[in-house]
Amino acid sequence: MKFYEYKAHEIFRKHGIPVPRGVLAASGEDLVDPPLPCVVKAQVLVGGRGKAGGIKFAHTVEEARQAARAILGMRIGPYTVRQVYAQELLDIAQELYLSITIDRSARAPLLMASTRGGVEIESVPPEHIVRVHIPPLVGLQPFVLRNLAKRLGLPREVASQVSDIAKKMYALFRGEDAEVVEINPLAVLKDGRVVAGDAKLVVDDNAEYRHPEYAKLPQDRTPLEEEAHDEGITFIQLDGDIGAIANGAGLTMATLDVLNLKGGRGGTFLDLGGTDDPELVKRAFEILLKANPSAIFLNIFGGITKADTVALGVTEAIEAMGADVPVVARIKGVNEDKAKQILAGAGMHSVGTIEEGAELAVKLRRAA
Amino acid sequence: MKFYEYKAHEIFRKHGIPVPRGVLAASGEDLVDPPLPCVVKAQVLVGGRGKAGGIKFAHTVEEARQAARAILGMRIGPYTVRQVYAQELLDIAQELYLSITIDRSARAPLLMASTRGGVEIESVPPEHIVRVHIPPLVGLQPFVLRNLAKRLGLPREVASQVSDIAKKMYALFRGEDAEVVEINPLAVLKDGRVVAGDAKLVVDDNAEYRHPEYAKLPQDRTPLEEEAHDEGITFIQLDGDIGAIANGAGLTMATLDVLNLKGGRGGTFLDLGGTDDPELVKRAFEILLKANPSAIFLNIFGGITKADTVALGVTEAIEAMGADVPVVARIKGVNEDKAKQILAGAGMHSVGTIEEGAELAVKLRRAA
Amino acid sequence: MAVLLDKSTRLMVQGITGHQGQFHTKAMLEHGTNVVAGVLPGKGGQEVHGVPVFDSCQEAVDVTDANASIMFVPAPYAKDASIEAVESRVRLLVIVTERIPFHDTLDVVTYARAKGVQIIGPNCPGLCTAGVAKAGIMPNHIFTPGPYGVISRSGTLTYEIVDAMTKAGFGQTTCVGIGGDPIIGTSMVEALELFARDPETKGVVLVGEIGGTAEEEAARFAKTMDKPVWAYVAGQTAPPGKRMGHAGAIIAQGMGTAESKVRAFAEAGVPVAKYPRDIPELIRRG
Amino acid sequence: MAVLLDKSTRLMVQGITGHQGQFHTKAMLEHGTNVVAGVLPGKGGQEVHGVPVFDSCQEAVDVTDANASIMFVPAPYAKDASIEAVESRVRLLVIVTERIPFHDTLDVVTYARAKGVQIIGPNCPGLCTAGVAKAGIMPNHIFTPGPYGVISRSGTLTYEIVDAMTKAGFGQTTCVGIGGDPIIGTSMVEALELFARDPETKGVVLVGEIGGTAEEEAARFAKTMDKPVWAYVAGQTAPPGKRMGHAGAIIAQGMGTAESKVRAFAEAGVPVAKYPRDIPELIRRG
Repeated sequence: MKFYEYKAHEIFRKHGIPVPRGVLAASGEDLVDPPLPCVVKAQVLVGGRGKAGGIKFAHTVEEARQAARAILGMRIGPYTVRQVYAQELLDIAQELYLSITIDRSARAPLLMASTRGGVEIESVPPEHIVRVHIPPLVGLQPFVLRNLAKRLGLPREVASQVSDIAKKMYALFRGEDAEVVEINPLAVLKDGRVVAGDAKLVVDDNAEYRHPEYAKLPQDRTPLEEEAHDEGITFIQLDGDIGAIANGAGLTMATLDVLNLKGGRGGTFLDLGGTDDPELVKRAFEILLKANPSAIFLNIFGGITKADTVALGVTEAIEAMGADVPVVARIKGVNEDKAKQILAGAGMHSVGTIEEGAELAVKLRRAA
Repeated sequence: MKFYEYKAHEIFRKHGIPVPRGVLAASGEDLVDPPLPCVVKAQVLVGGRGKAGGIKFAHTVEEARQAARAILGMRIGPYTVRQVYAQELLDIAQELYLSITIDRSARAPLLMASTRGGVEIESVPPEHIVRVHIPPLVGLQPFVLRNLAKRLGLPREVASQVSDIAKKMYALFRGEDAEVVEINPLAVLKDGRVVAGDAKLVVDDNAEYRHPEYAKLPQDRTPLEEEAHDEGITFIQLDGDIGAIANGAGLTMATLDVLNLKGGRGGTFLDLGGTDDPELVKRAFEILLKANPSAIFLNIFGGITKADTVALGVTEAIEAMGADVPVVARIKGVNEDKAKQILAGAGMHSVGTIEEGAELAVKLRRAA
Repeated sequence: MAVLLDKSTRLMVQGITGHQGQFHTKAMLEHGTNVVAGVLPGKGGQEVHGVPVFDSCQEAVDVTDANASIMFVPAPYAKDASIEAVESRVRLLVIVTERIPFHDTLDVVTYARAKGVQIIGPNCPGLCTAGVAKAGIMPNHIFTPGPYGVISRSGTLTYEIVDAMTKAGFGQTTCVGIGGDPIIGTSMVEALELFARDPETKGVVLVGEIGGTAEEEAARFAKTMDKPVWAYVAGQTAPPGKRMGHAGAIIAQGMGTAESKVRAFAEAGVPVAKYPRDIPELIRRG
Repeated sequence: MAVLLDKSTRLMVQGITGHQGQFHTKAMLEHGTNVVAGVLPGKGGQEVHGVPVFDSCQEAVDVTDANASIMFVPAPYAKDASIEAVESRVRLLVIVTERIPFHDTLDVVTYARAKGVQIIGPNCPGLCTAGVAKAGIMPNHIFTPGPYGVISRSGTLTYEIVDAMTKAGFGQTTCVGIGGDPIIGTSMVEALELFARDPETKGVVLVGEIGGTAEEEAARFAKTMDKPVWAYVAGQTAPPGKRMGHAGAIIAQGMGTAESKVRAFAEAGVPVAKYPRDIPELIRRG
């Protein structure tokens, strides 16, 4: 789960991490009493706001309102800006970087920091990034902060504030089931205070059940993805036109790869997982059809999944929607032959391998 | 650190564990408004209060005061009763047992429970005691409580209260640096509530620095032991008459063993540890002399410890106190010869082995 | 011999009375697995396909001497059930459950290491030592005994590849589904180390995917092995920033791309299949 | 060979600039130990007896390839320093510090196991492989190389016994001071297992004391060994309920008595010395 900046700030504040004052607005008029001077920022879930013109400065209420009006309604990436956040302009002396993520190989949280904040961390040379692991289960020990402070080489007063913020970030990381907590820039102000200039937070989707308050927050999903998510279906919309549906994440990825390698362009990642519930298969297909694919390639390698039940769901969905999209199916597994019959009865094409299926789907796709 | 019952109750209460209402009193008159009916209990740090007459029942304020007067001033073991605790009498349907201690071999906290509470747990047959470890670092998981409940075979309503209490006990065990948390009996009342009928708490002495509020509480130490404790000297008074002083816990124990095997009776366990600070040695000896030993056996096997510095402290203390107790010394280590000279100069006996020293100390001891 | 799973494995099934648990218990028994116990709190005393069910892992182990466990327990209860298994002194724990919060997995994996318990998964199809025993959910019929190990981050894609191997006559020692989550108990390189030491295994097939650096680490290790390794990497055409079904399958901050993995394999002399079913052809070439 | 400590040990000293740290660094160097680094936050760049001091364990290990550490750090900071050592990837950590809260030790010991780090102590005199290397505080002069292992819960009492062995001509492989706390990183039986596997060690002396059941467990294991074991137990005349100096030396609830330990040794055929300096005589009898 990703969070709008203002929401991330709110959660940071809850954990005692200093963030600038700010107000949220859905219209210029909403900005009655913004902190001044301020920076008015588009609230979108993608990066690159600055370049797109989604960040503006204001010294008066009227300027702030103008900025808000200019930004609201703007398109940034796939999103239309619906809200802006007017945030106290900080008087920054130095920009640092601080984050906690997960290091898969080390199986431990990773604390990263740099005195070269304010830019994308990927663009900072590795020798200017301090990386220290946080021991799992025992948690953040003083030595981690000691090493961080020493290697950053910050003055004592700044270092102690950074340590305090790092400690609170780790509490947030654990307490909120975060995948990423990032402050960039972590601003050292001219008056000596250290404040989170920006706040990035990504929470583990799998921990949604522990944070029902987050479940309702808007995510960077397309409307169709949102619909699928609500039904518990793993569905991602991609740039291409051929609908790919398979069972299992790896096989779905491989199916898309083969489609693309055969000259097609995969337009959906739809993973049925282990399900053969005909109702769910039907719903998944309905969502897929709404994406208006030029062809559909269904690739099932069944373990438990019953191929015939899947086939039934598919044919029912196509029939119910009255869709005339070409469907190529490659089904292996339980009741394979029965599935082929059902599909053939509905005018669909059965093939033996992924490659054949991909080739046929590419060949049969309708013109856009 | 051990705790008087009333103090343990207070700490249990802090952690949300249900305990009976009660009031503390240092005189009969103090008992203005005791819960009624009540049980008036001597506050001492040893077991066996009941047998000694230190527990009495009362149905009226006057009875409670009489009970208090009868108990106050009583001697129980080495202690004079200075306070009583008048505690709400519980209407008990069943007595359970619940404790958390540390299992050295398993290197894990051990949760023990029994449906045969109210008696010393050592007297309960092992097959009636449920033992479940609590995984360190990850802490008390639901399965531990599930297994506990199942194996105790309690009705659901009781089981859920016991589980809740066990959870809070573990929080107390960790949070208070406890060695032992024990509730015996854990009382199932006739009205269905589960309440800690008694509360035993022992906190790790080594964690005193984390709990300065406990450091001031009275402990089961003799006045001399208390004096030594305040100076950071490891000193235990025993039943015998010969003062044993050595460096290192194991060697001090062995020294006492040899004294006892040679027909003597060790009267003190005084461990100098690694110190050779002459001031501290002198203070240790002064405390030892206050115990009025019939002879003193000093046994030092020096690693870092400087034997001559120790000898100097010893002779100074003896001189300052004007004591004429026979001192037998066996010193190995740094500056051994110099130490012997110093001791000989002060009329003390030097020997080569523990056995020789012990024999000589037994021979030279003054009549009691 | 094979790895992790053999005739001496005495398997316990946590969550045996559920739909998945029952189904796979039957399938594992059919594969010849010595399934000795099932666990589900409150269902002690029942039987599932002749396997006795216990209320707790400890009871199951005490009575049946189970030394391994496979877990079908919903994600919110998975941490509890995993620690319970670890404490019951099994040596191996296969966690099939998907969608476990990774902070929970982190705790479980760390604690299991402290107790010397090997964890496979979570979010994995488990283990199969062909024709000997299965602690997993793969279809039995795709396996045939032979000298090749398989390590995979994926489920059905592995079936696809194992099926192709079997049809081409390349049988398997053990197939290890390590799982698709960012934090897993046994990494690709750790599984590869096991195969490197296994005298029965003559070569290893790696089924990787985008996300993380597991393939790069495995490639570095493969270079030091005296057995051939072949690989397939799923997600070669996946767009960055999208989580492709598996929690671990994401290209983030330029990390975890298929190109990086394919390059690492190339540098280590590990042939990479273009299509999944090309793996047998690569093995044939040696 | 010996156990735990040999010529390949590259030792780091945590808390090297303190009084104890400096003194014992010198003594360890004099014993031939390869002391490669010291650590004390804020003192990086200094030297102690020619040993370079670093601000953190990680720096020390990165620069010097230290693979073991000995810790002289006050109890309130011991957990932090121990976890720091474990994270720095040393394989062995000797904790000399006494009076560490046992809840801290429990965390440290559990985490160290997860990371595969062997902990000796806390509250222990450390290790000495006679004439080869020392990671401890025992006096150098009492040791002489020979074929006998020593395991002890005590400090000075061990010196007493090792001294007697040396004087009687019974030299030592390694002396392992496991420590006097209730929770320790390496138990008596675990140390005994190491000696059982060490080809250079021909017999083992155990120095036990009252409290706990370490001696009983060691006795049971000794029965399975094909090397002789001899024992001494301190506290044979100690009264119950009193904590005899060591945090772990207490007879509580009838547990941990000297009688129980002596009986266990007798049952295992392990001769028990009446007086500490009787150990050489027992060895002589074989």
